[in-house]
Amino acid sequence: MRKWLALAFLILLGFFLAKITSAFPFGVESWGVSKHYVDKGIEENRGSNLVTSIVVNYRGFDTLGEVTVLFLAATALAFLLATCRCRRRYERWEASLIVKAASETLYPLLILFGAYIFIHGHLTPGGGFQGGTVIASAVMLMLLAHFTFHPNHKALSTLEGLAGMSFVLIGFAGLIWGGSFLANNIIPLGQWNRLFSAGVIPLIYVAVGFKVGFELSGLITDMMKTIKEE
Amino acid sequence: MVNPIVIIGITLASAFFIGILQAYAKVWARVIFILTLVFDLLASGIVFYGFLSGELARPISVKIGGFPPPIGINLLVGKAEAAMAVLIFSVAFLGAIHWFVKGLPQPEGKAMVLFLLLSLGATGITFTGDFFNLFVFIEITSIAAYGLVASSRTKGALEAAFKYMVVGSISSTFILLGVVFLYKATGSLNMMDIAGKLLGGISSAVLALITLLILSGLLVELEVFPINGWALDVYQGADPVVVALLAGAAVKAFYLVFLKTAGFLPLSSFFSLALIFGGSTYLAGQFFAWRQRDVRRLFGYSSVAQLGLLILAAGFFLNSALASQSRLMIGAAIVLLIFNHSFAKTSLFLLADNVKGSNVEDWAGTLRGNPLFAFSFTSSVFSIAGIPPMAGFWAKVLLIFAIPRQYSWAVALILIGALAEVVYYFHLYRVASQGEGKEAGGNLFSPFVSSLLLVVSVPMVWGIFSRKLSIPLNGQVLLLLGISLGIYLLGFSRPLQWLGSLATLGYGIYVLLPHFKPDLSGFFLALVLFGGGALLIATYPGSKKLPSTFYPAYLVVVFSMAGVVLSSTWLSLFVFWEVMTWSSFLLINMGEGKKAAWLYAIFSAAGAYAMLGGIYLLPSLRIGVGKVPGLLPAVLISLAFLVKMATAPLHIWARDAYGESAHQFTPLLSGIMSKMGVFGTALVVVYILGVSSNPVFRYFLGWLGVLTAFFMTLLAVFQDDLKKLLAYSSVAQVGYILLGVALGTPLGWSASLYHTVNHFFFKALLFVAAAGIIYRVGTSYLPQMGGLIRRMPLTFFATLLAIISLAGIPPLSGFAGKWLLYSALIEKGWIFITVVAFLASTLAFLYCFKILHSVFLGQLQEENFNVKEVPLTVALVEVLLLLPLIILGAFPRLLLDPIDKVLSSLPGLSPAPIHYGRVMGAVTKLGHWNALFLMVFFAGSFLIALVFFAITSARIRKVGQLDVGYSGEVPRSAEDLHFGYGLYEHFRKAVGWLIYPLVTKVWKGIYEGINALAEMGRRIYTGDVNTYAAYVIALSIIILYIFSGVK
Amino acid sequence: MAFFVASILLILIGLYAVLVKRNIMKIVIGLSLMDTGVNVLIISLGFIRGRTAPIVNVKDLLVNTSSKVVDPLPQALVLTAIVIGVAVTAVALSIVMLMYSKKNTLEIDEYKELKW
Amino acid sequence: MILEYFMLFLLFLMLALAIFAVETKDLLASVVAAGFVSLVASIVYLYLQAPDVAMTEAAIGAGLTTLIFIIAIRKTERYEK
Repeated sequence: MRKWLALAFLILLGFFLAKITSAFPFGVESWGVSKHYVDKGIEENRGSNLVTSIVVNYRGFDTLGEVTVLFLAATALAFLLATCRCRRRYERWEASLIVKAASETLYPLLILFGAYIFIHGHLTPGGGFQGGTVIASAVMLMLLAHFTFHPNHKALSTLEGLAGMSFVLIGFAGLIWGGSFLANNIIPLGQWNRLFSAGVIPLIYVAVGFKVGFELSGLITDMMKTIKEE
Repeated sequence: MVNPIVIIGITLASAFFIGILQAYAKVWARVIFILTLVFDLLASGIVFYGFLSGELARPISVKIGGFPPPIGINLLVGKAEAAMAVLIFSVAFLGAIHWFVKGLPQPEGKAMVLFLLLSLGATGITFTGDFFNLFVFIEITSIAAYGLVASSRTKGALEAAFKYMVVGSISSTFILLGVVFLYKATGSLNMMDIAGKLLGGISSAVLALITLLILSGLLVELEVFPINGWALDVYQGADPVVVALLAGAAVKAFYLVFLKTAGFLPLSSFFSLALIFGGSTYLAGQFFAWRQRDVRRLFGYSSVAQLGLLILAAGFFLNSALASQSRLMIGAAIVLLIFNHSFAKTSLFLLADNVKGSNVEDWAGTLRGNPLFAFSFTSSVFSIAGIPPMAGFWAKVLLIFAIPRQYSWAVALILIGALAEVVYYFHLYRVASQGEGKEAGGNLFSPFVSSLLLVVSVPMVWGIFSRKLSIPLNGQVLLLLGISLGIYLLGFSRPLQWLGSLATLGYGIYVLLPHFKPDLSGFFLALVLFGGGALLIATYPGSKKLPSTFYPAYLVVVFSMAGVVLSSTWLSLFVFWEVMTWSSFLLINMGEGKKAAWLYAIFSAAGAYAMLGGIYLLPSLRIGVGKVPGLLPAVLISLAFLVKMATAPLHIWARDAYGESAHQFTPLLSGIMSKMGVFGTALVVVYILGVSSNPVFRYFLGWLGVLTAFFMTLLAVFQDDLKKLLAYSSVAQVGYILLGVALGTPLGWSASLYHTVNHFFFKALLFVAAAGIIYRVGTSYLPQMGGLIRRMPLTFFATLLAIISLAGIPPLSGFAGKWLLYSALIEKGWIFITVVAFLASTLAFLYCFKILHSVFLGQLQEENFNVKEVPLTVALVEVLLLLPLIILGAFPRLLLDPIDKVLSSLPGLSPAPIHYGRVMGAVTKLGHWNALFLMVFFAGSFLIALVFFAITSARIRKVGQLDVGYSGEVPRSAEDLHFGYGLYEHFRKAVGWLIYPLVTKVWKGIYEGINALAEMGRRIYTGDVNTYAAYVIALSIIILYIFSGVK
Repeated sequence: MAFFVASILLILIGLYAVLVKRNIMKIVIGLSLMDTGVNVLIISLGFIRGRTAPIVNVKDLLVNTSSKVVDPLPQALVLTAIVIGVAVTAVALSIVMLMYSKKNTLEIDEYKELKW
Repeated sequence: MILEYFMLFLLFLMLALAIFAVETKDLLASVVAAGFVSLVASIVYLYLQAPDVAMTEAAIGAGLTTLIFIIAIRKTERYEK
């Protein structure tokens, strides 16, 4: 009964969603405001990756919000789990030597790779969020492989906070020297398709990358933390 | 000027900074937290002031990232947005203070970050000019809220957070999808840009669907019925500080966005959407709250209802078919509603945090001995219930009067909801103010400040809005009301308050002197001021027991009555009427029976809102201007007056309200306040109905009056409580007065006005005497009195004369009134009414005798042996009120002459056809009597008898009352030989069926019926996540189907 | 076209779990599936047939770019949406863990204290 | 052409995995299936010329989300009743 009712609701909802979607034919060109991003993006930002240009510059404020959301989630999670008497329900095995050795080898490489991704955010696919996640995956690997691995939580949150603040500070620098919050033109834009180009975009993405990386690492650590079985 | 982006940037930076600091220096984290909130508050205040002062004329658009919109994101901050930010940060600041005092949840750094980001998110929602950015800020707000709700240590918090999370995710998915579709359809995400593209209105069905998708997402956040179960759970389950921030600030930000979205995406069906969802949410919230035992959930229902009202108002506000003047008024109403509700709810939720236990019963006694608590609670409740002078009153009035006539059902809906609101809020009030004084928590700073804001804003709000509706409120009366409130400052000493009140009243008489003119207002004004003054003198005894709010409230009642009679427009009459009602409510609430005050509140509110509805229907607000079509306005307006007169079947509040109110106040209530109903009915008959037209309605009123007189007399006969007996008697007498007014003939009016004054004299005298007696004896239960004639001869004498006057026996003043009334009845030819009236007067003798017999005659009870005569002030007032009874008895012309002048000032009436012969007799067509002769005759007889007794008393042997040896029996102990108990039992057997409490049962049945419906209705909130989610889906389907026009 | 249908179906499947499943973890999984569906839908809306990704890393793309790449804006929006989705999921899961630690069950029938 | 059929297959796979994720009683399997849905989605993003999103979806949607789900399941229950 419940199922059928739910299905009926969903079919109706689906009908309306399809009705709206069908107004926009698939794969057909229809430019809105993003025509400007595409045609003027290189000229205005010098970043090859247009998505990055949008994410960090044209709609940089969204990204600041996005970083805030992630920060918020990590904070909320730590806040909630601080009082959680959550116990691990399943037995945890010691990882094998191979896994341990491999993870130790991969750990710095993964961090380096993450850094590479967000440093090249304005040139290649990927950016702060992806790079940050890769960094977090390195930490996760260590956490899984080693019982004794405990990232310094205080340091993580400090670095993460500093990264977040530097994002805001770059924004304010834009407000002071560039005329508007998060303005891109406060340092030379440089040349297209070069590492040192695209104004503050790489700086912001580095900040975002570190922030996301530390944040997610902290988040995973918080979640894996357990209260000893009494 | 502060750039709004700075507010957001600084708040974000300090949120990150607190994240670091918490690990190193907790104290500094706290400092940064508070400093940030203060900074935000100041900064948004500066922006708002910029708009107020005119420095900023247009909304400021702040570009971000260096590109102008629509390329980049912008903030769009206008007056409304700036005001909203001020509101958000004020509520956040108050909440934060409360949190600090109460103790932050641990780890506190995280809590502060979430709190800061929640207020930041709400501000972002308000400021942003971009739809996708809006989505981001909605998510920030939501996630912070989920976290804070879940972290609450209260019961059910987790569950509430989970439901909130599920429903909130669905809602934001709708918004996200809608925004992306909007981008595809319009090629832009910027609000202004899109609005510009859609300037001509939405024509395509797809765009309508997209708009509705966004709106239904927002409606979830706006807690629309029936998808607000999650919100109620959150209100009930979460930490009150978080709830205050959500209900007081975040939801209001969502409302602003809702308003903006609907404004930028002009949907033709928005009006009906807002009306349907606003209206149903409003009514459902107000009525479902009736059965709610959990106070926080009750506040939740109230919040939901207020949001419904706001949505309803949004529909009218955005309806371009309305006159711009009305839309401005509705805009003002929306602003007031938001301001009012935010601070009142903040205060109430934070107060709830101070009460141990969550049920209504746990609030018992919290108002006692906690002046701060009582102040915050009372002012917040008054604000939300829209009682003048609070801002909520103006919100309601502006909204109602801006709604065009063809939507008068919406007005009815608003008023019915407002009445339902009074029922449950004052139930809580009743519980909180009764019982043993209870220690409530001391964390009262924030609730106090937020309710103080409500109170402090009153003069400003009145200054702005009473002009907007052009209500000329009598300035002198307002001044006097202000002074009256000032009497509270003398609260350290009751005698001083008493003297101060007397002085204020004297000053009031002096100030209002020019208004004592021979017209209806002047007539009643004299009654109010002189009567009120005389009764004030008698309030002195027992004043130690009086709360320090007694005298201010008393004076407010008196002066608001002056305001009522001096009003030149119906609306200002309504304002003063409400002030009078609610200040008298406070006074009644000071007595023993709290249920009485509650009933009084409900009936008065019902009457008042009916009156407001009637005024809304009038073509002109000025009294006596404009032809009034139809009977409805007259009926609605007179309902308020009939309630105040306690005319059957609206009388059930009266017995306990009179019987259990503070003894010092009852004389005023019965002697003068009930006459305000007479005044109002007179206004209705003269100015709305027309004296000579609408005979059927007046005939109906006549029956109401006479039946009230009959049944109340009967009830008085069987009443064993002195004050309640007098209460019934009072209501019965006012029934006669109503009958006279209903007659609509000069003679009838003459009788009524005469009786109005005369009834004041003797009934006030009786109640004052009763207060004195009760003060001495300590009970108002008749069977416990008796024989008091020996202890209180003066009071006995006064009571005797009052009762003779009441019974209408010559030679005292009562006879003239009765004689005039019967003459008028016979002249008019209302035969059946006359018969019933005769019957009722005859019955009245029974209770008159009962008073004398049970109180003064017979055996003195043992415990009353040491009783003394009533206190001096009471005795003074007794004498003061006694004299007119005698003087008027001898010279009725002293009163009838001014009444003639009053009558000739009224349209459609002329002086009564009474001739005064050579002596002081009065002659009508039906006969005549000579008052002076009667008085001399009776007084002579009395004196002769007195002299006779004086001479013979020397030979009388006096024995103690237990000495009954001469009757042949020797009592062994003090036997009760006094038949105060069950005096008319045999009589009850004959006519007892007539006083079967039918009316009470009917009202109770209605109350319980509504309760049962509410109980049934609120079962839709099953508490089940699946169900809540299904409601959301179902409702969005309905919205998409009905309002888009897509088939 | 198939992308639209599939993504809408994915949204509906996720919602189905939210509406019908009695296990709170399952409901969170449903929400996460719904998010994925929404993201696929948004990306499909921005797609233009025969175009390349909006990364201008060859000279050829520098001129007349808008006739050569797909719409980058929906992609930017989805980037944000994905991160927001994981944030919500993280908070939701911590709530679920807390709930479980209190009552030792994931059945929503046990979480109906607040009602009416 | 083959690519388009492959895409169709992927979409079907995605839906089938989603249905499996919703219907299975084993929450761990359900979470893994949901992770695979994200993974398939990221391949779809690649086809739709959205490499950035594909990377993000793979890293965050398929990786991180699945990981935190698994941690959460480890601390609660594995099987739905």
